[in-house]
Amino acid sequence: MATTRILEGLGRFYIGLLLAFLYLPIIIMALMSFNVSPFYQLPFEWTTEWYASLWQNDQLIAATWNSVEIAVIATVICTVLGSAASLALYRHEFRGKKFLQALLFPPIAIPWLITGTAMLIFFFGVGIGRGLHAILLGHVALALPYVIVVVSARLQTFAPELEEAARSLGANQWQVTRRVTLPWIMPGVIAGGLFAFAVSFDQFVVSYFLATPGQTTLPVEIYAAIRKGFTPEINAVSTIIIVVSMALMLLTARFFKFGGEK
Amino acid sequence: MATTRILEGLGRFYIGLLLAFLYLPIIIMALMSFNVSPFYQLPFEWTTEWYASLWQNDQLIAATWNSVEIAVIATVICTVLGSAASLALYRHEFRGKKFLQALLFPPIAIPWLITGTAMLIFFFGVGIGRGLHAILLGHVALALPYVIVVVSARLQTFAPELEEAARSLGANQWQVTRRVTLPWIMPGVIAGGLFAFAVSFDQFVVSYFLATPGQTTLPVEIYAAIRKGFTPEINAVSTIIIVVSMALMLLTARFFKFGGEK
Amino acid sequence: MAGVQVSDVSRSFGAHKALDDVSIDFADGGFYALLGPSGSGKTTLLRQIAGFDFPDSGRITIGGESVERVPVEKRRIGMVFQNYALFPNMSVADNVAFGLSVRGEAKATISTEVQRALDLVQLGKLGVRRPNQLSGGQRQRVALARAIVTKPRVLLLDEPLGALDKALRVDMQIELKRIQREIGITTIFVTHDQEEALTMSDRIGILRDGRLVQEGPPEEIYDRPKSEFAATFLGDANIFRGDSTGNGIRLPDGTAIASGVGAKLAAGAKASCAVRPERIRIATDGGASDAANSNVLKGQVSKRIFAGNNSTYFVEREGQMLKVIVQNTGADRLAEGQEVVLRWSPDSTVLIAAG
Amino acid sequence: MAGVQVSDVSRSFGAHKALDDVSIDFADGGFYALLGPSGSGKTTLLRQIAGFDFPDSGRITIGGESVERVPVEKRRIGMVFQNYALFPNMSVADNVAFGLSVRGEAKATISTEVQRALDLVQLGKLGVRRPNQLSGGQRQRVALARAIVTKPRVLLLDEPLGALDKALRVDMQIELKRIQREIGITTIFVTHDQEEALTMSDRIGILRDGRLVQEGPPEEIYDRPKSEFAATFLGDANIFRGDSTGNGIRLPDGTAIASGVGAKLAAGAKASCAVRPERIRIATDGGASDAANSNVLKGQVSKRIFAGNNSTYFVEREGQMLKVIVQNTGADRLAEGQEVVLRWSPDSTVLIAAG
Repeated sequence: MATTRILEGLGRFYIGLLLAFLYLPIIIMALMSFNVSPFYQLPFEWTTEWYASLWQNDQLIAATWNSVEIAVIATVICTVLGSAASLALYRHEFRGKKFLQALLFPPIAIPWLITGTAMLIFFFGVGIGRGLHAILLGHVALALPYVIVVVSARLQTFAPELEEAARSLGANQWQVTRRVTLPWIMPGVIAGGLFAFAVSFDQFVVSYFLATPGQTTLPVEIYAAIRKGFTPEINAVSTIIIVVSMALMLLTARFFKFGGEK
Repeated sequence: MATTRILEGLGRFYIGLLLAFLYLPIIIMALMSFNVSPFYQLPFEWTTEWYASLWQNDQLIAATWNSVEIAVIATVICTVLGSAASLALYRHEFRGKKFLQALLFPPIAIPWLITGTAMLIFFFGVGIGRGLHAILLGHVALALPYVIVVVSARLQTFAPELEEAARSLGANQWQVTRRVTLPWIMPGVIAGGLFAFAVSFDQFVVSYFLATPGQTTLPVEIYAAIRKGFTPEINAVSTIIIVVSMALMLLTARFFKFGGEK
Repeated sequence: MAGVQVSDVSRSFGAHKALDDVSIDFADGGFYALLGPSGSGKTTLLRQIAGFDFPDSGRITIGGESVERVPVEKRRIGMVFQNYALFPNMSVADNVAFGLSVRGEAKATISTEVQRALDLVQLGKLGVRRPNQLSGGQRQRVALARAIVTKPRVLLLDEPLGALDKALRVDMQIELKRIQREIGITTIFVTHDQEEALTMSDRIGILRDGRLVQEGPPEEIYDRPKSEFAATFLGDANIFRGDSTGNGIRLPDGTAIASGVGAKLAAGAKASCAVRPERIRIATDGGASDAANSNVLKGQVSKRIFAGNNSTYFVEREGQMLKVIVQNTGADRLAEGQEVVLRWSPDSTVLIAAG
Repeated sequence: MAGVQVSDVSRSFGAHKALDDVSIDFADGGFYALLGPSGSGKTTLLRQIAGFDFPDSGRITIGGESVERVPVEKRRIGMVFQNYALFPNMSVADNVAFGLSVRGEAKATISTEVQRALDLVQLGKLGVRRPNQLSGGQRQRVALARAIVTKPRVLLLDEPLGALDKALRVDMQIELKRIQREIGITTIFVTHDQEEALTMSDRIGILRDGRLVQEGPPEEIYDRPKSEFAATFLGDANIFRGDSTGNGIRLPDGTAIASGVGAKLAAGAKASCAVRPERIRIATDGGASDAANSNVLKGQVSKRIFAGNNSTYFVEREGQMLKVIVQNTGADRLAEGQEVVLRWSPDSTVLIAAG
């Protein structure tokens, strides 16, 4: 009917408006990274020179490698520790379990600025100090709760009869875990891992607090560059990070969705 | 059996270890905010003087008020716009809907550092400039996708027959929405609102880029204070923020859980 | 209260013909069952009558008035959903009051009417409860009270008993029938359960692949099915296939089966005979003939299944497995492997055109 | 293959006695149904036998050997779950192979055995499919093949047909019975569906509130129930309550009902008589007496429900509603409101102690 069609049109227009609001700054930044003028001057003239000049920036490349390395290691550690924790919480009943479980998630809510400050003080106090090792430790602490949330959510959809069925067929605890439970939670583990990677790779505040001059990560390096003055290289590297982040997000969503079907 | 009990003990020990890892820095920071020595010296002597001195810090109090004000306004705007968007996506079918829907979430994945930079450039370009109004606009853009995610998740659990039943009883579209659909999604709306509040109130990077000297928020002010040198006041204000954040988190979780029961 | 007429209604979803030229007349005050397997179009038809969806072609009238393009909320119908669809945020009484409240009735009227409806479904004292505090059967009653309190012109029920377990379902069948009788509302009931359709309705419409296969009172359809599908979907039947002899068929092996009911078919046409298992008499005596039960076949008991009030004998005869139902009256039971004679009357044998 | 003995088993969950001193002997190769309403303890008993849970007291043996503290994975049982519990990440063949694979059988042996099991359940060609590509009935067959391929000592089935719709359920009942016969495995089947229990099992154990109410072959329990609960839960029964006369009861209004089966009770004790509805003959003639059917009551037809192969008459007599089931043989039907005489034999009347 006509009314329905009008409402649908309004709905589409409204969603479009919201998207414009969300995306405009990002799109302009991406466009400007391909513009010849370093001062955002129009008319727009296509160039890739700012991307090319990124390759000359050794400091930026070193920081990128640090970021990737830390993110990969943090992802592996978080995935293993987090999946094990989720399984332990799913399978065992012990006194105070609910309480311990509830305590795992509030760290997500604490602003990274505060967490970073607290870590700096703590690492300083126990002698861990600053540097890449401290950044890694910090990232693991930040990302771990996310992995546990995602894997636990996946475990919620697991039918306990599957483990019972496997046991009735003669499988011991280890065989049940490896052949029935782990395959089921794998999409959650992968999604959790991608999450952990994103949290680590994108992390600025905590890294900033724990970095030392020679040992920084990409976001810290970008921040340092911005402080020196906006250059089109910043737009270029930001655009690359945006593309990578959005790709990670879409991958995560795909695995989460995959987790949805039974 | 004995094996089971051993496994349970191990599980509890392991979860305890993880929790210690996550909470130690925070707990030490909180403890130090009640310690007499401004240099983290032991033995621990109880005092509340650092909290008291916060009350003398007019700049900090002004920034806190700014933060609260922006967070409240951003929450209201995000809740209304986000719930409307979720409902529009749930109820109407239109061409390209899946695509528009998918586009709503990637902004969550972009590092705030990049988003902040992009907003700064964009706001500068279109004449919005910097200041509290720019911070507010930025926070709305950051928090909106979260509200849509949470409210949409809640709508997924809504049984469309409820709307059909209401219509069969003679209710028009507005009556259906107000009396059947909105009450159902309310826990999601509240959880989404709390989420938006937390994103805004805790936001540092984007606020930092958009703040001007007189017009800052609490995290920006804390950061400025840290740069001047660690003082126990920072521990005190951080502890307050940690408590508020964790309380918000627990509230959100409660509403989310409430959403779980049918 | 009003009758419902469905005339030549078709509805396709993409390439799938959900309803294919269906016409059916639901008279005022009757209790109708729409019976069919899943995908037969019975729920689609109900939703057309409710107004949740509109036909591609054809016409629906309620109380004589065409409802083309009239949306659900203006059709004055009552509907009970398969999952009850009770509003979880409202009390039982507020659920029932909803329909009166949205049309702006006075508070006093509403509370009187709600109480009357709750009394009718025997839940008079549960008005303050929440739906999630009720049992399945109670929810079903609340859904019914909510649907009838607005005095709709027609009551539509979409497998309302499907979610209940068996014992409760039988109780609710009786209860639902009582309430329908009491308020005299035209009722259309969708089900895939043939027993439910048989025991509850005044008339049954059998649907298959979007088409109306047969329509009539339960006993008429049961006793005179017009197709093999109707014969086997509503109740159980032994089907014999052969060539029509005009008043029966001849099986491929030459045996003649006489029929006294069903279609009139020219001799020689392909045809079937359907015989209900309870109409066949089973005996061990070879000789004794019986004028009324002139159809006779010999066979061997292959299996007997005891089902409480009756037993089903599976009798093998020339490779065909025939079913015979015998009421358990305490008489001797036949053993498996025994040679038996089956006899039944031409009046119990329905001639059906092949197809 | 082995029998299962359950001796004096009790199990409480908090204050709730799920099993209360249950003893039952499942002989080797038999097909047993554990029948009861929900909460009767039937699934708890099955899980005790499987080893998912252990009794508080009492003893369970499988094949004569006590399984106290033996965990599930060492009991060599096969189990079919209500929701089938197929492993979604494995193909059908891998599901079936799982039990052989975890005990380290050779690949060649596994593939032969898996194919044999799939052939047995008539899914020989579907080994490469995923469980989510199968219909409900096919999943049920895969679950069965998976449970029997390891040659377990006993097969446990937890309402395996509950998720299937009615027509498919009847097919699977026959199929399941065939397979059980073919491999001759001791089978224990939990169900709340009395029809399923009646038609499938060699013996039935009826449970109620954690206690075993009666145990025996289906026809024996049906014909000689020992309690009102057994009489009404397994099949339908008319229950008369009064004072025992030694070989029957006297109703409060003085009418005597003679009984030829059931308990021996001292005259004067409170007692009931149970009569199956299909054992009662209903007629309109007042006079004609019948020596065999010496119990006679007069009443009035209050309602007739047509159910296809039979009709149920509800006959009112002194405030009590009696049920009579009459097979639909094409004879004349009685009208509602008609005065009728009910006659039945003392041999169809089971005397039951009150309680």
